[in-house]
Amino acid sequence: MKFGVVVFPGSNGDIDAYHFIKDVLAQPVDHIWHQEESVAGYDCLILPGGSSYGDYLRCGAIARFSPVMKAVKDFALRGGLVVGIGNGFQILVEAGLLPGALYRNANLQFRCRFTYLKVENYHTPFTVAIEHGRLLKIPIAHGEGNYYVDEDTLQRLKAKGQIIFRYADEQGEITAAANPDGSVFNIAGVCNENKNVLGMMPHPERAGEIILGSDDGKMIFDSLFKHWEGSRL
Amino acid sequence: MRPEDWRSLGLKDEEYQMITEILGREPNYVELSMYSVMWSEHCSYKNSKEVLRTFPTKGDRVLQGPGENAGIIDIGDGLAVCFKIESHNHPSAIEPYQGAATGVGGIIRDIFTMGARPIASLNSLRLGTLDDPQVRYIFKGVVSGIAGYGNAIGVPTVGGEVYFDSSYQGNPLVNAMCVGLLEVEKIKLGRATGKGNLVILAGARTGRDGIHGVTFASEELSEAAEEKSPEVQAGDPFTEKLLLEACLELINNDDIVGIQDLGGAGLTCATSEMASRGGTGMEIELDLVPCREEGMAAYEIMISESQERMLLVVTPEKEKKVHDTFKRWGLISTTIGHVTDDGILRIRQGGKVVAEVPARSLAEDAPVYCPAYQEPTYLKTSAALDLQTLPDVQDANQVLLKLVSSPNIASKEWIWQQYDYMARTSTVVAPGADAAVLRIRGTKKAIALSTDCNSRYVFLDPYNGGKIAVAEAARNVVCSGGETLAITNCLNFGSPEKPEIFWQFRETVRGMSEACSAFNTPVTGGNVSFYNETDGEAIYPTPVVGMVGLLEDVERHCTSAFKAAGDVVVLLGDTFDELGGSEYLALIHDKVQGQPPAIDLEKEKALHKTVLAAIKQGLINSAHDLSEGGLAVALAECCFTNEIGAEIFLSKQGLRLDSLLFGETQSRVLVSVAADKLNLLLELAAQNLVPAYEIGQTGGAKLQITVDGSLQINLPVLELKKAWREAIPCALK
Amino acid sequence: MLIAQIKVLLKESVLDPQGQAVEKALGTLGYNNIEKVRVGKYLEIMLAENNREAANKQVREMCERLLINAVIEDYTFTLVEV
Amino acid sequence: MLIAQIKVLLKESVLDPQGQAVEKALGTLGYNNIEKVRVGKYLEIMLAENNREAANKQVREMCERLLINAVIEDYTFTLVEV
Ligand SMILES: Nc1ncnc2c1ncn2[C@@H]1O[C@H](COP(=O)(O)OP(=O)(O)O)[C@@H](O)[C@H]1O
Ligand SMILES: [Mg+2]
Repeated sequence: MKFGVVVFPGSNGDIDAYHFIKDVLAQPVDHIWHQEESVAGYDCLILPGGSSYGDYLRCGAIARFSPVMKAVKDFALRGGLVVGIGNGFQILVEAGLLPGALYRNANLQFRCRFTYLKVENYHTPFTVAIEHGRLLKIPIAHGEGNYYVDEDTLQRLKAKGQIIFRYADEQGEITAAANPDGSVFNIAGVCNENKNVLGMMPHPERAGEIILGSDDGKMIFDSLFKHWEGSRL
Repeated sequence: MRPEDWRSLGLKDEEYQMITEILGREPNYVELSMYSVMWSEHCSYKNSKEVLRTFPTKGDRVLQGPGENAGIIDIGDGLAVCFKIESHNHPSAIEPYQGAATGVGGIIRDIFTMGARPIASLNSLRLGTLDDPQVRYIFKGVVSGIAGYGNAIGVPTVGGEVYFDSSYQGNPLVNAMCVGLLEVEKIKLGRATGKGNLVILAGARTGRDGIHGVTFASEELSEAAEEKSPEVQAGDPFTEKLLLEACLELINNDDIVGIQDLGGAGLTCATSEMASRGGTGMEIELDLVPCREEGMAAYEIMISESQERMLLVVTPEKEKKVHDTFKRWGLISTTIGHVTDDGILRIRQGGKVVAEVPARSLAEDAPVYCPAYQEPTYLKTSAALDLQTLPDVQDANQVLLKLVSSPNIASKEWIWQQYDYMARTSTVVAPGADAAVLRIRGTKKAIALSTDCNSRYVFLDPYNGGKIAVAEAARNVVCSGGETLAITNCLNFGSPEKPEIFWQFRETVRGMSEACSAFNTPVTGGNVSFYNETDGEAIYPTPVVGMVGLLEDVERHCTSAFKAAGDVVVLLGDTFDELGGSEYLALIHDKVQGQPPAIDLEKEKALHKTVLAAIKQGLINSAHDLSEGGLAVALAECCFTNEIGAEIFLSKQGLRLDSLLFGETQSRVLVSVAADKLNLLLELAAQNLVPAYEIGQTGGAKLQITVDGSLQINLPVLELKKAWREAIPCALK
Repeated sequence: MLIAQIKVLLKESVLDPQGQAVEKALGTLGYNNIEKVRVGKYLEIMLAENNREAANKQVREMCERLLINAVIEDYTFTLVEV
Repeated sequence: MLIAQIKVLLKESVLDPQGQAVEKALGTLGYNNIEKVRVGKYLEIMLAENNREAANKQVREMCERLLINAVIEDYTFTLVEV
């Protein structure tokens, strides 16, 4: 499965995503410069974490106008798999590829720590290989991950199974204390209606090896492989 | 020129005389400004140079010692680690967020200037006490500034330290350390060589930042200066990230001859230092410098401290490629001059030469002073501590709870959870441990990093305190499984013009040097910050040590947390009646007095050897050094992470109870070991002549400490942990 | 030349944690007549444009395309001549 | 009741990286008449106070004590009745 990691000016999670795919998942991967106008040849695009355009104005607000984003949009609309992580999620939201908005953490501070994610929908390309009931231990590192949708949109997201991950405590309970940033409904990750575009604030690429504290992030990619193999049959 | 002119720029009469001798004429205002910044203490180290020379700086692994932008040590496999610490104290006092942020940005530039990719940051903070709202404001601002810059640029902040003491009430310390990784062959130096090579300025535009600062309160200018209030530097991590990538790309492709960042003293410093190191001169055309504001005077452009700028020397053939690279990264770069062979720094503006001085005279020929020194009188009274008059502990539980809630000992999670310490996915041991451990991708190796300094000890005994600062940093690295390699340091003191302060300075350096020699950890660079005073009252002398260690095998790293119930707890090292300068004495008895604990460097080395061998051989499950709060606090800290208690049995053996539980005797480490490996550990300790005491067992939900048959401490781990974790957040509410 | 002065606030329906924090801090400082605080963004954009109508249209467009996120933010602006 | 509308900007001489980034972005979007962009903060503070003079004094005091850092920021405000 061939991955492309998009590099925006200021991106820094691109290095981690690249390393994770290449060395941990042992899959082919390229960096894609933000000025590229084509993303042809890739099976999955990663929009990485970390401060595109310095997070100025609003996180993701400026990056979404990069030339590459038109190609990303077309790719997504044609059903291509796209994963936005952290800043990548913010870019997808700003670009309108995912619903809602992400703004300042309710505690007004940047937060870096492990979180526990409850999977809400196992029938997506990002979750099919995850054992039911299994919590994923994956870290966050963001200052603006407070996910907002209005009540109507929330109901629609629920109805359509677009909520993918929610912040839980270590026992799997969805609690206010487990919510690191104030996100509505403890939402940590959502996908589009078509289920081919995922945005999540936690960083699966940082949870790829036990020596880093967890390798649960691999399960999301195992799902992608399973889905992709299936779709090729 | 009138005396007011140079005096208001901070130059002494004899210094002005020296300048006229160097030039063979009177300097003009631009030249005078350039000398004033380059000959300031900050740039020239004129008061500290002689003393700093006594640091050991050589070693098998040292690839670059003091003198360049940062030190470099060899870690094998063709790789090297580049590191340095620097202060940003005064800017952080005025504007905590931007002051701290630009401190981080500045030290990151020092690292990539050398061709290294920054891989980790640490910070060492000293603040007044948290009951003061101004201190809380500064603390919050400084932490978010460090986070704001470091997180955005993607360099993980993996460790540091913070102490709160009223000695820092009006003069906080913000020291930032950065560590980079590079291939040995790719080391770049800040040298301008090759007549006819071009000088390129890249990055941010030049503004009036940092001009109307302390050195620039000239009398005639003061009216104008009042209208333009003093300019604070603001950081732009986005531009720095682009600059970092562009410069590393150029260095990797071997496209440049020399490179240096612009920091203090801005363009004056970068041009004169590069030319001086290269034995060359430079001609610079100020009309070509991209400015942020219109009508900037020559002296303003020459001494502006605008951030996120780099100066490069390139051959004419590479000029276009270099500009193209910066352009691709969205940055401005401009050829502003060329290298000459006459040793003169010649500055032009509007078609006229506005300054013409020997480059070397700016960078190297500042006067060197040997300030007077004298043993401080306070030492006569502070040393006297009569333990007889001090009541021993009545309720050890209460004391322990109080100690773990002291902001100096309490969990620093409030700080580091705001730092992206996981970026670059190499952080194997995160903040909260004795030292941070980072794996080196592509190898089995890892590096261990720690910053340390107990300034109370240094205040009470600069010589021993200096030794202890190095020893503690080393001990922290060792407890993580790292072999100590080298240090950088930031010497924060009061005014060197006061004999008592300069005595502190000399004694501290003497102690540090001895320790560095003993541990074979040379000093590869550092920074001196003098004049840390408010209303004539100096801070505690604070020599922050940044230690770098190496682990050959990342899998063999160690942390302080108890790992399993049923392990044997062993205390390595002897305990004495040493309460002087302790946190216990300050917190419970409100005294900063006495002799700090003694330190025997040979014993310390034997301890390091033992702990390292035990970790390498896989004998022990945890290791934690004893520092503030002594044995009881160290035990509690070992319990927290995995919420595993311990049952401990001690014997006073003639000691006071408070010394036994809370004294801060040096050269002690607490380890836990599986029962079947206990004998091996004890043998190892015996071989190295390190005293080892089996003091109890891990397990249960409580920390219980029995002393000579009487249960002195009996507290649920969760209760202790809660007090420890919530202390700083509560103090900030 | 016209300067667009743009004020951006979170929508009433979106929780404003910064506003709340400032409100609390002002209370702590002893100001007890604070009913509500909202914290947002302020932008000044200098335009080489003298036609107010054209400028009006342009500023609205820039806001909607880039400067604000309509899911969570509202904005108002005024044009000032310089 | 009065609402204080407070506009905060970085001083002219202090680097405004956000303003620069937005300026550049607007250029990329094709707006070529943008001379300068500055990005700052906007606060609305609702006061249970009807005396304009008292409110004026209070707002100025709050700005200087808490809301802005005079070393790098400038502010202006207006009071609006509600
Ligand atoms: N300012 C800071 N920034 C980052 N980490 C910090 C800071 N202060 C303390 N820490 C982290 O908290 C932990 C405990 O610090 P400290 O009590 O100073 O440890 P020690 O006594 O072992 O040196 C360390 O891992 C340290 O890195
Ligand atoms: Mg320690």
